[in-house]
Amino acid sequence: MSLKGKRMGLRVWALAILVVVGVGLFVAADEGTIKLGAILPLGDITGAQASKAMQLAVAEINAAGGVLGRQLELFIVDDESKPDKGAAAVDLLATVDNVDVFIGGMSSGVHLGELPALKKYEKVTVWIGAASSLVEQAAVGLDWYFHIHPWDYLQGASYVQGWADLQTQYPLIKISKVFWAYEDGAFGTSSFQGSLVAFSNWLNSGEPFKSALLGGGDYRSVLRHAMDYDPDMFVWVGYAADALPMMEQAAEIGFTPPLFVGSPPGWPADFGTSPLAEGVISYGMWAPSIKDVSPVSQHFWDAYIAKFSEQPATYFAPLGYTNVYVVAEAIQRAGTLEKQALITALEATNYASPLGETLTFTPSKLIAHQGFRNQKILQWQDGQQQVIWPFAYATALPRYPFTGK
Amino acid sequence: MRIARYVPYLVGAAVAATFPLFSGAYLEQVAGATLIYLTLALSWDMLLRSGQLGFGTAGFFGLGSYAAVLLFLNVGVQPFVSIIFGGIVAGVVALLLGLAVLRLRGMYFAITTLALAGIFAVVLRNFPSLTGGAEGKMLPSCIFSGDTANVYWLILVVAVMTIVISEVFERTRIHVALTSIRNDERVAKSSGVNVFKYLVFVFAVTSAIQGIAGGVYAHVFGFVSPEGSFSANFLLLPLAMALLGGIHSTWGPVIGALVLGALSEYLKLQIPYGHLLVYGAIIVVVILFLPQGLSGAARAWRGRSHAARGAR
Amino acid sequence: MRLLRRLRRGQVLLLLVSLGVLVLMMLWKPYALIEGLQRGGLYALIALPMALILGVVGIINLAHGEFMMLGAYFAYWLGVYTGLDPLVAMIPALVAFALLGAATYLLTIRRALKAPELNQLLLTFGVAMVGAEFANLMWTSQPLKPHLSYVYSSMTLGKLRFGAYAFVYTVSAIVLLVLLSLFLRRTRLGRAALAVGQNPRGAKLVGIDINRTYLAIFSLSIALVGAIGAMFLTRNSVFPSAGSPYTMKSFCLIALAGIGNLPSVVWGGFGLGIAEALVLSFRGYGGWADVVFFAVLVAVILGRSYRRQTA
Amino acid sequence: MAVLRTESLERRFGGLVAVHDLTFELAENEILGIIGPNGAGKTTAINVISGLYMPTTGRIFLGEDEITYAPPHVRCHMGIGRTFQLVHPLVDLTARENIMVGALFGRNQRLRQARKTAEEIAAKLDLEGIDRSVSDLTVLEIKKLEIGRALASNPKVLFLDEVMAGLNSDETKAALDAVRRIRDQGVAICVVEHVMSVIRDLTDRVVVLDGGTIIAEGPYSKVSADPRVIAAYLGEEE
Repeated sequence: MSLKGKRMGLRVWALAILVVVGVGLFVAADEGTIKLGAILPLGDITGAQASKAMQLAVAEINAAGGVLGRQLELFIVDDESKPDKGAAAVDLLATVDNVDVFIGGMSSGVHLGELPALKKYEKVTVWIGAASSLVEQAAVGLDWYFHIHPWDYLQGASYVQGWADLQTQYPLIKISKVFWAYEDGAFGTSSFQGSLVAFSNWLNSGEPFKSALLGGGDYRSVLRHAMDYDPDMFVWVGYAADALPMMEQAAEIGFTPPLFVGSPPGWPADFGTSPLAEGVISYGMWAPSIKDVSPVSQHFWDAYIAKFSEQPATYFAPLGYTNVYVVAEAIQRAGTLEKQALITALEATNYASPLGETLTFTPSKLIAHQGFRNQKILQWQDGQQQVIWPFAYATALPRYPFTGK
Repeated sequence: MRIARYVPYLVGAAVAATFPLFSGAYLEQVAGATLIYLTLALSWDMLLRSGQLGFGTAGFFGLGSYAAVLLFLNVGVQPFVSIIFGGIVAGVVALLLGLAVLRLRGMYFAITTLALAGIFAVVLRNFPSLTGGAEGKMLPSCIFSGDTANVYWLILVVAVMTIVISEVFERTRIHVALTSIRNDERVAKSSGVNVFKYLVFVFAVTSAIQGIAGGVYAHVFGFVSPEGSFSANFLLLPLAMALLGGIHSTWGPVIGALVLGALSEYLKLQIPYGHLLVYGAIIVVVILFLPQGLSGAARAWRGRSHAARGAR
Repeated sequence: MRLLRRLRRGQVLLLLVSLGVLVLMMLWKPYALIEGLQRGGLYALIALPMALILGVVGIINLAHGEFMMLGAYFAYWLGVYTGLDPLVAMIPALVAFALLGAATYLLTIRRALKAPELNQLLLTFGVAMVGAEFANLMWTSQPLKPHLSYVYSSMTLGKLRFGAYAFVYTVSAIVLLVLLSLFLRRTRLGRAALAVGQNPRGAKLVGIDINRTYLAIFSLSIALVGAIGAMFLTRNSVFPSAGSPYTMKSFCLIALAGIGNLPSVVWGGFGLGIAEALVLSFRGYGGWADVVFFAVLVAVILGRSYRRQTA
Repeated sequence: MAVLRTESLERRFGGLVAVHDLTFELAENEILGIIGPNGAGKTTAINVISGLYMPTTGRIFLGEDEITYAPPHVRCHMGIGRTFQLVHPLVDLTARENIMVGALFGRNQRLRQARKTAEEIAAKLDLEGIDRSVSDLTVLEIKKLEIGRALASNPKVLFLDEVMAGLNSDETKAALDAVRRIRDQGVAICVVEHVMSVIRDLTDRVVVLDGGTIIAEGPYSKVSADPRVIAAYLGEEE
C-alpha cells in the first residue's frame, strides 16, 4: 500500500463525514415541525400504500393548520423487510432525524428485530403492523408502546364472536367441523395455532401448504384432504398470490364446502372479476365497500385516489392513515410533545377510523395499549367485498351456502 | 518504507475500533449489520479459494443462530458461550457433511450445499416443540440490551477475527494448498497435497465462522425463525459483496462488503421507492467494467500509477 | 452436451423401472401420480431453457425465473389490452423475449464472457434484481391473475376426478424436450451449439462463430422462458418475486440431471414432482415435501459421484 | 533391487481397457522410456502408478512398500513425483510458490525451508526470476517449473510425461542435460516421449505399449528394430 491508497481512504472518509453532517444540518434547520418517523417495507404494496396514506394524512392535517400550530413532518424509512434494516431505521430516525413519535410497521419478523432498538429510545411508538403474539411478549411492560393491529389471538377471538353472531342471526348457517389450510410460514402457522385455541368448541383439523409467494402453488393434496374431512367451513390462511389458484384448484377437484373462507393479508386486484370469487368469505379489517357505511372511509377513499391516482388495495392504506391521525389528535389533545402527557392523551384516543370502527386503546393479554381487537367478516358478492359482520358495519347480507359457481 | 506499508491498516484499524466514539447509534447499527455481511462474504471467499463454490452460507448462518438461541434458552449459558457453541455446531455439522459432499465439485457442490441449507430450515421448522416451528423463538432480552456501540464492538471482534483467519490462510502453507487445489487439483494431489483434508478443514472453519455470525445476529436482534434466519439474503448479498470487491483475497470481500453495505443504505435513503433497481444496475455495471472487482481495479490502477512514475 | 447419445441403454432399463413404479402408484395413490406429473411437468418445463444456457453457454442464469415472471406480466397486460388468451400470448412473448434475451446478451453477458467465471453469476444476479424491481415499480407487489375458466376443467375416470388442464405442463415439457433435441441434432445451429457446449475452443477451430451461437442460444432460451411465463400465468398468479423460486428449482433440477442432459431434466422433474406429491398425499406430512425435494437431489448427486469414482 | 515394480496392472473405464497386464520394473538410477502410439495407455499407466486412478486389478510396489491403493498425495510423500502431459502450472501462484507446493506438501517442509528449497531447485534447473508470475514464463520455463515442482517433493521415482514436447532443439538439449543431472542425484526416471531422438539419447531401457499392454521391452536399439513395434507405429501412421 502506498500513500495514494491512504489518501483515497481519507477522501472516502471525508465524503462520508460530509454526508452525515449535511444530513444533520438539513434536519436541524427544520426545528419548528413535529416529526413522525415511519418504518415500512416500501417494496411491498402494503408498506408502499401505508406510506402513501400517511403522506395523505399529513398533507391534510398540515393543510388544516397542523398540530399545535406546528406543521407535521413525516420521515419514511424502508425496512426492506429485513430486521437489521428495520433496526437501523429506528436508530436513524431516533438519532439523526430526531423524530418525536415512531409509527408504521408491517411484518412481525422485522418488528422483533426493531424492538430492541425501540426500547433504547423509549419514544412513543404507535404501531400498525406485527400481529404475532411473540411481538406482544417482547413488548410487555412498555408504557410508551401502542399497538393498533389486533394480535393473532384477538383475531381468532373476534371470528369466534363473529361466527357465533352469524349462526344466531342466520340459523341456516351451522358450523361444527372446520378444516384449516395454512401456509407453512410464521404467518399461517401462528394463525392456525391461534385458531385451534380460539375455536376449541369446534372440531378442527388442519394442514400446511406451501404458499405461491414462496414458490408453492399446488394446493390440491390439501384440498383433497379437506374434501375427505367434509367440513362445514374451509379456511385457508395464505397470501394474495394463493387466492385465485386456490379457488381454481378447489373447482378443479369439485370441492365446495358450505363456507369457503380465505384469510390473506390482501386480495389480488382482479379476484372479484373471477366467477369463482362469488360467495367466498374473507377475513380482514377493511374493504372498499366500508365507504358506503362510513363517511371517514369514503373521504379517505376519495382523497387517496385523488392524490395518488390509484385505489387503496390493502387495509394497510387506511391503517397508515389512521396511524397518523391518531398520533396527531393525541398531540393536539396533550398540547405538548412531552412523553407522559402524550401517552395519557393517546390512552384517551377515540378516533372514528376509515376502517369503520372507532379506535380506542385498552389492555390486551400482555400489553396495556392495544387498539383494534376485532376483525371483520366479509364476503365477495358480485365482484365486491361486502361486510357481513359486525352487523353494525354490514354492507350486505350473507349469501349461503358457497356453491363454487 | 516498511512502516509506511502498515499505515493504511493501522488507520483502518483505528477508525474501525473507535467508530462508535464519533458516530451515532444509526451508523453503528448500519456498520454492525455490514460487518456481519462482511464476515459472511469473507468466509464464503475463503472456501472459494479452494475452488469450491459454496451456497450453504445462509444454511450455516441459520444453523449457528438456532444452536446459539436454543442453547441460551434451554441451558441458560452466557450469550458469548452460546454464540461460540453456534459456531461449533455449524463447524461440526459442516465437518461431518463435508466428509460426504466434498467429493463433489463445481455446481454440484454448490447446489448440494444449497439443498442442505434448505433441509436445515425445513427440519428445524418441523420440530416446533424444540425450535418454535415456523414462528421461531424469541430471546427474552438482546445482548447488551441492544446497546449499539457494544454490539458494534462485538461484531467488529468477530469480523476482525475472520480477517485474521483469512490472512493466516493467505500467508501460510494453507494459501499454497488451497490455490493449488483451485488451479489444478490433480497437480495438487500429485504434489502431495491432501486435497480432501484441506477441503474438509476449510469447509468446517468457514462454516463455523458463518455459524458464529448467525449466533451474533440472533443475539443482536433477539429472535430466530426459519424464514428469517435462513433467508437467501445471507447467501446472495455476501456473494455479491465478495464478487464485487474481488475474490480470492482478504481485502476484496472486505472492500466489497463495506462499499455495498454503505451503498445499499445510502440508496435506500435517497430513493425510497425503487432503490433495489439502482442497486442491481450498479452491480451489473461494476462487474462489467471492473471484472476483477473493486480491489482488482485498485491494484491495476496502482500498478499503472507505479509504472507511470517509473517505479520498478 | 451429451444429450440423447448417452440415453440408450441405461435409459431403457430406467424407463421399465419407472413404468412399473407408475403402475403401482396409479393403483395406490392415483392423485399423487397425476398431480406429481403435472407439477413435475411445470418444474421440468421451466428448467429446460435454463439447462440449454447452462449446457451451451456455461452460465448459471440467476435471472431465469425473473424472465419467466416478466413473461407472465407480458401475457397478463397483453390480455388486458387486447383480450388475448395467455396461451395465445405465448407467440408474441416468444418474439418479444427473444429480443429481450438478445439485448440482455449483447449488453451484459457478452461483455463478461472473458471475465472470471463467477462474474457471470453475479451479473445475472444483478439482472435478476433489476428485473424483479422493475416489475415491482411498474405493477406493485400485488399479485395479478386473469380468470380463465378452462384451467379448472376436470376429468372423471371411474371414481377419480382430477384436473385435466394442468397436464399441459407435462405435455409441453415432453414436446419441448423433443423439439430441443431435434433442434440440437438436426439443425446447423443446434449442432454448432452442441459443439460449443462440449468444447468452445475446439468449436472455434472448426470455424463455428461462438459469439453468434451464444447469442442465438441465449435469445432462444429467454424467448422460451418468456413464453413459458405466459403458460405459467394460466394457473398461477404473477408478482415480482414469482420467478425467483423457480430459478433455484430449475438449477436444482439441472444439477440432478447432470449438466447437458436434457432428457433427465424432464424425467427428473417428473420424479421430483411425483415424490413431492406422494409425500403431500399423506395427511400430516406435507411439511416434509421440501425435504423430499432436497433429499432426492442430494442423494442423486452424491450417488452419481460415488458411482463415477468407483466405476 | 527395483525402486518401483508393478504386477499385472489393469485399468478399465467401463468397457474400455486402457491398461492391461502391465508388469515392469524401474531400477535405481535408471532412465526408462515408455513409448507407444497415441492411445496406447502411456498416460493412463502413469496416472494409475501416481494414484490419480485406482487400478482395476494388479499391484504396485515402491521399494518394499505396496502402494496399490494409496491415495496420490501419500504416494507423493513416499517418493513418486510426476509432471503432466499438458502442462498445468498453478497460474495464481508465483513460480517460486509452484515449486514450493512440492516441498511443502510432498516433503512436508516448513514455509521458510520450502522457499529455500524452491530457490535451490530453480538454480539447479537454470530457472531465473522465480518470483515472477507464471503468466510471464516461457514454455521452456514452465516445463522446468513442472519438473521443479515434482523434484521439490524429493522423489525416488520421477515420471516425466512428454516434457520435451514443444521445445526447440537447443531447449531440448538443455532439458536432456537437466534430466541427466537429476538422475545423477539418485532419482530413477521414467519418461514418456514422442520424440524418438530424445528416447534414443536419454533412456537406458524402453518399454513399448500398444493397446494398453507391453509389446516390447529392452534397449532402444533393440526395440526400435522389433517388427511388432514398427507395425504398431506404422498402424498409427495410416
